[in-house]
Amino acid sequence: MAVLLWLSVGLPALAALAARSAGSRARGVAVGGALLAALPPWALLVAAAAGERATSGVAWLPADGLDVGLRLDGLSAAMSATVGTVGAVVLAYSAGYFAREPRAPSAVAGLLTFLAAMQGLVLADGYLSLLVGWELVGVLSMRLIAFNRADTAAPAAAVRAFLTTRAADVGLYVALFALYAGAGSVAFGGARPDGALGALVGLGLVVAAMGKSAQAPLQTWLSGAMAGPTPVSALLHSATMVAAGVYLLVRSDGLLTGWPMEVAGWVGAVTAVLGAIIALGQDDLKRVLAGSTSSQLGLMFVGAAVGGPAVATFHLIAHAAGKATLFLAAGVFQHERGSTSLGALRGAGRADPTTMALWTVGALSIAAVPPLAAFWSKDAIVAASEGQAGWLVLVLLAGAGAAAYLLRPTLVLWRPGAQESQPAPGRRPMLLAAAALAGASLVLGLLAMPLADLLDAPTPKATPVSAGLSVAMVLLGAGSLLVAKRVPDRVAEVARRQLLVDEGLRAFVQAPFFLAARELARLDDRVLDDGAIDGTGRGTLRLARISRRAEESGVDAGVDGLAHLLGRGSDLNRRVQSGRLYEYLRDTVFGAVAVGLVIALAAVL
Amino acid sequence: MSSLGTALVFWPSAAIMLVTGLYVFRTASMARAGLLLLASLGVEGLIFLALASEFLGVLQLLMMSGEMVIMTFFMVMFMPDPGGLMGMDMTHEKRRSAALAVAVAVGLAVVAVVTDWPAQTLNGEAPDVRQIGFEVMGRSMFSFLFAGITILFAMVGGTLLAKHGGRLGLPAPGGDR
Amino acid sequence: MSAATPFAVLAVALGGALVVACLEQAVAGATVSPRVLLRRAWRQVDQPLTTARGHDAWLYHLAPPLLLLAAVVALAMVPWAPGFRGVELSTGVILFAAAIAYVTPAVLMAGWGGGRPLVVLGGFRFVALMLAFAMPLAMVITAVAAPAESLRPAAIVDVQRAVPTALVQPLALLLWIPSAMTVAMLPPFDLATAREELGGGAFGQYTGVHAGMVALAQRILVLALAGMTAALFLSGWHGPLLPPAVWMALKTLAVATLMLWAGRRSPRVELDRLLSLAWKLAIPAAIGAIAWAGLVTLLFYVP
Amino acid sequence: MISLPVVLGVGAVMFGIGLYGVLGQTNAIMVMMGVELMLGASMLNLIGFMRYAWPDAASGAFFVLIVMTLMALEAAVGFALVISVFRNRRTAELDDLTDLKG
Repeated sequence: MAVLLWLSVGLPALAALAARSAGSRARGVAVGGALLAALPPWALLVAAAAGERATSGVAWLPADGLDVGLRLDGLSAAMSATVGTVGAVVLAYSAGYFAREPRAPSAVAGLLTFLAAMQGLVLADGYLSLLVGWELVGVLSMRLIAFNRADTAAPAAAVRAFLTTRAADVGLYVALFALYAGAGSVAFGGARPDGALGALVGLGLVVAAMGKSAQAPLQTWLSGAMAGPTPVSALLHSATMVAAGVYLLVRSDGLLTGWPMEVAGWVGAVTAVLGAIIALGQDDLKRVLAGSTSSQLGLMFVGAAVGGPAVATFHLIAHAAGKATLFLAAGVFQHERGSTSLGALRGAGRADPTTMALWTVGALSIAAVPPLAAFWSKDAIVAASEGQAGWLVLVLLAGAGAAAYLLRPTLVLWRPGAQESQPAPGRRPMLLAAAALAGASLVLGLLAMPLADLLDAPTPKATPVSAGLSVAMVLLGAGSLLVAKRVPDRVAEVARRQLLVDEGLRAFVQAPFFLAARELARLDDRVLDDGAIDGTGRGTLRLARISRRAEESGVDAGVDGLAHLLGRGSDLNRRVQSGRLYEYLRDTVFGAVAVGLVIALAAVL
Repeated sequence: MSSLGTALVFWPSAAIMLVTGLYVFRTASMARAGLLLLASLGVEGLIFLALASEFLGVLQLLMMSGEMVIMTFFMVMFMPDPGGLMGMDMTHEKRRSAALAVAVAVGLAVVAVVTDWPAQTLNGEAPDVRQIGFEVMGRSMFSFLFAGITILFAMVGGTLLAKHGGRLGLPAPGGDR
Repeated sequence: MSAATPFAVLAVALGGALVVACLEQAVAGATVSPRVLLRRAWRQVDQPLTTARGHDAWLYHLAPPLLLLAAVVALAMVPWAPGFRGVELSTGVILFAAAIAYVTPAVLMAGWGGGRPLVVLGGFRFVALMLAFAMPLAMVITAVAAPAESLRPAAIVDVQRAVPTALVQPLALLLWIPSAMTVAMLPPFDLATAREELGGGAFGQYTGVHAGMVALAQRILVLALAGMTAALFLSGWHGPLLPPAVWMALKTLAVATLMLWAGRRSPRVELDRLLSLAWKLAIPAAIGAIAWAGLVTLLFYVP
Repeated sequence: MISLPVVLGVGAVMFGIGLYGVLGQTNAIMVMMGVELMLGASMLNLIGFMRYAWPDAASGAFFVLIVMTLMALEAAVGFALVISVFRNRRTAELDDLTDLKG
């Protein structure tokens, strides 16, 4: 079992090495490697389904109870299988996507390395190993986003993504330290220490999850990350990386019971609605999908908060399949039209009916149209959140929003456009991969029951009321879009500019920070530079001048005076030695008298 | 000697001693100065006889006669005007040295009077020859030996220095061989 | 030491001086007549005093009395008889030497006071002689006093009851005689004061009372030295038959005549040969005599 | 009649005279005579102590002996020096002999 664990993490890494050094045949090697790497996770899944539980690790600091290793349980097996499968499909897709790309080997190798890191994250045993995976994923995502060297915005977007996630990761570190300080160990399943440490652990984990899953107000980096190539967006920013945050919440369910989960839930609910609004306002196909991802992840946060691990994971997997399909289809359109902006893609679907069909399946799934997979998972979330009136409203609104923002691009794609789309090279593997995922999103609805007992958690149940409500919301959303024809300008403008989050951040965080900096600088200039430093400088100079003058008049005069004195003194002294004997004798007498006096005094006293 | 006898001897001889001592430095003629000094120290020998030890007094008389004669002899040899006929003034800074001398004398006298000396009356005879002999040969033999050897060195040194041509037997510069 | 002793000493001094004068006449072969001597002496005293031409007149006038005083003091030390031991001092012998030592300054004062070059030279000559011979004199006295373990002349005489020092320490006697004769200004050692030498020698200038005092002093000196010789070397008043005083007188007269007679017989030795003889021969021999005396004392006299 | 301070007083005066001689005279030999007088004064003091303060201390007498030999010694060496100086410089006047000037 331990071998399977390490294989599932090791194989993608080895495949990456092979692909990187494969040169022209890199894409073929990568696809083979990815398919091969998908097998061990499935074996794990089968074993986990059979009730196998195992951990295999290395004691890193035994004395302090810190060890690094991998773990097999229901959740990790499920996640590992999902990541493995989606990874394999996306790699197959990228074989076609990067057909013309001269730096294909590095792209493919990057993807495979990312897969290995993701496997490591999901299979980690204990927060320390999770942290290792977590960090690797962050770094690799930055590298993959900035892959397209021609696009000047890519590096900036990559750095922004990286910094945002890093800032959030600090929460994870704080949580980790607090947990270790309080509980003395960083293994999973521990209880949350109470008091301040507990608060730190809770908040830290929630913040880290928000950062990684692009929840408001940290969601802007996700739209920026769309600058990366589409397979990257498909793999990272739909199924795996952004899902890590949800996985973290589900994994540390024990630690977050109580108010931290409430916070996560509210964050998720709010982000769901905001994400939907942002998606509605975007005029770039991939940014619409990014907004949608934020919204769907918000739903997963609510699912984790209310429904329990099974509900969240079920929706995660369903969303992964659906969103990946949409991204792959978008990639095809991107190749055909050379751009992903909606204006350029007008009528692209009509020109390429098969891709349009795949896009439609994905859209329907994500919009939660029965009987597709996402409908069941979203329905489970709606059912679970019936107890929370506030969350129920927001979830339903998000559902409506989802329907709206997916219908809008579909209509654009379907409307007859003036531009001509040239056939994309390597279409067949791309279409094959997209078809596979579309099939998966059709079938995944049945996953509810097995997933529940795999995770031995309460089963997500879909009540007729919740089903009715969600279908009503879908119709409401679609209908409102058709009716409104056009989103009001100001709302569109606001939405497009990411709900002014950037401006807000800039206003509330950046501005005061810079203001304080400017003030301090001025203070520094005026007080320190002019006052202290220049002042001391001027003072020292003045002192130097005074000392020089003192030197000239005082010390020199003193020294010369002393020399003169010494001269005169020695001259006097010389005269004492006059050579005249009687003077010596007289001095001797003086000496004797002095001695006598001393003795007399001594005797008297 | 009885205290009256002592006083009778002490006072006149002390007076003679001091006067002749003073005149030693005021006379012009060197021979007279030498003999005055002889008189002064000789009379001091008498005081010794009167005060305490017979032996020391006699010894003083004996020693001084020989020494002062030699002193006179040398003065005649080396003084520019031994006869004191040319009226040379052989002194310098008379006033200042006189003042200093008087000051020192007065100082010592004051000390002599002020300090309370252990006034042991004379119980026995002052140490006579036998006692001095035992003393010299007994407790103080070492210092006496030392004194003896020093005198020997002094004599040898003196003779060498005085020898014609000095220590190295060199012909004296300018002088006859 | 009775109150009469000083007068006795004076009597002995004057009487003795007369006897010595007579001895001189005898030795000189002239008829011995005290009356002639006294008359000559009186004539001598009558002469007027010559005033010194030198600058230090009072030295000139002071010399003869000092000489006389020295002679008398020396004489007072001589132990004539058990009854009359002269001035009894525990350090009598040393005082005797001290008195003898004061002859030197007296002669020097006489010479220097005299003023004339030859007289001054005579004085210096006497000083040289006296220095050379005073040393052996003092050393011999120490040697002689050693057996007696005392500086009292009477004690020295008693020590010689058995054997006179002359026999025990002959070298001491041999050194004593010339020194004594030099001190007494007897020929052949009277180079400084002889009439024939240096135009009258140190006393050349003296006439009248001075000359008389000088002559008296010389005779007393001879008497004192002869008496001390008898006391220290010839066991003083010890003698088989005759009473002690008689023995002492006989011995003293014998020694005096010996000294006077020896003077006439031997020629005067030249000064520097005499001096080198004294310094190079007499003084080392005197040191030897002391050593010998010490040895003898330890062997025979110390009980 | 005569007590220790009297003797010491006389000694002090004699010392003063000696000092006057030492300081006042220009000729080396006269200076030595001054020194002789001072030594004589010290002997007088010693004798005074022997008589009035420590009569049984024979070491006092011994000390006098030492001073006596010292006087002789000092004179002897002094004369030797004066002779050698005189032979070189034909003078014993201290005022001329100032070669060791500083």
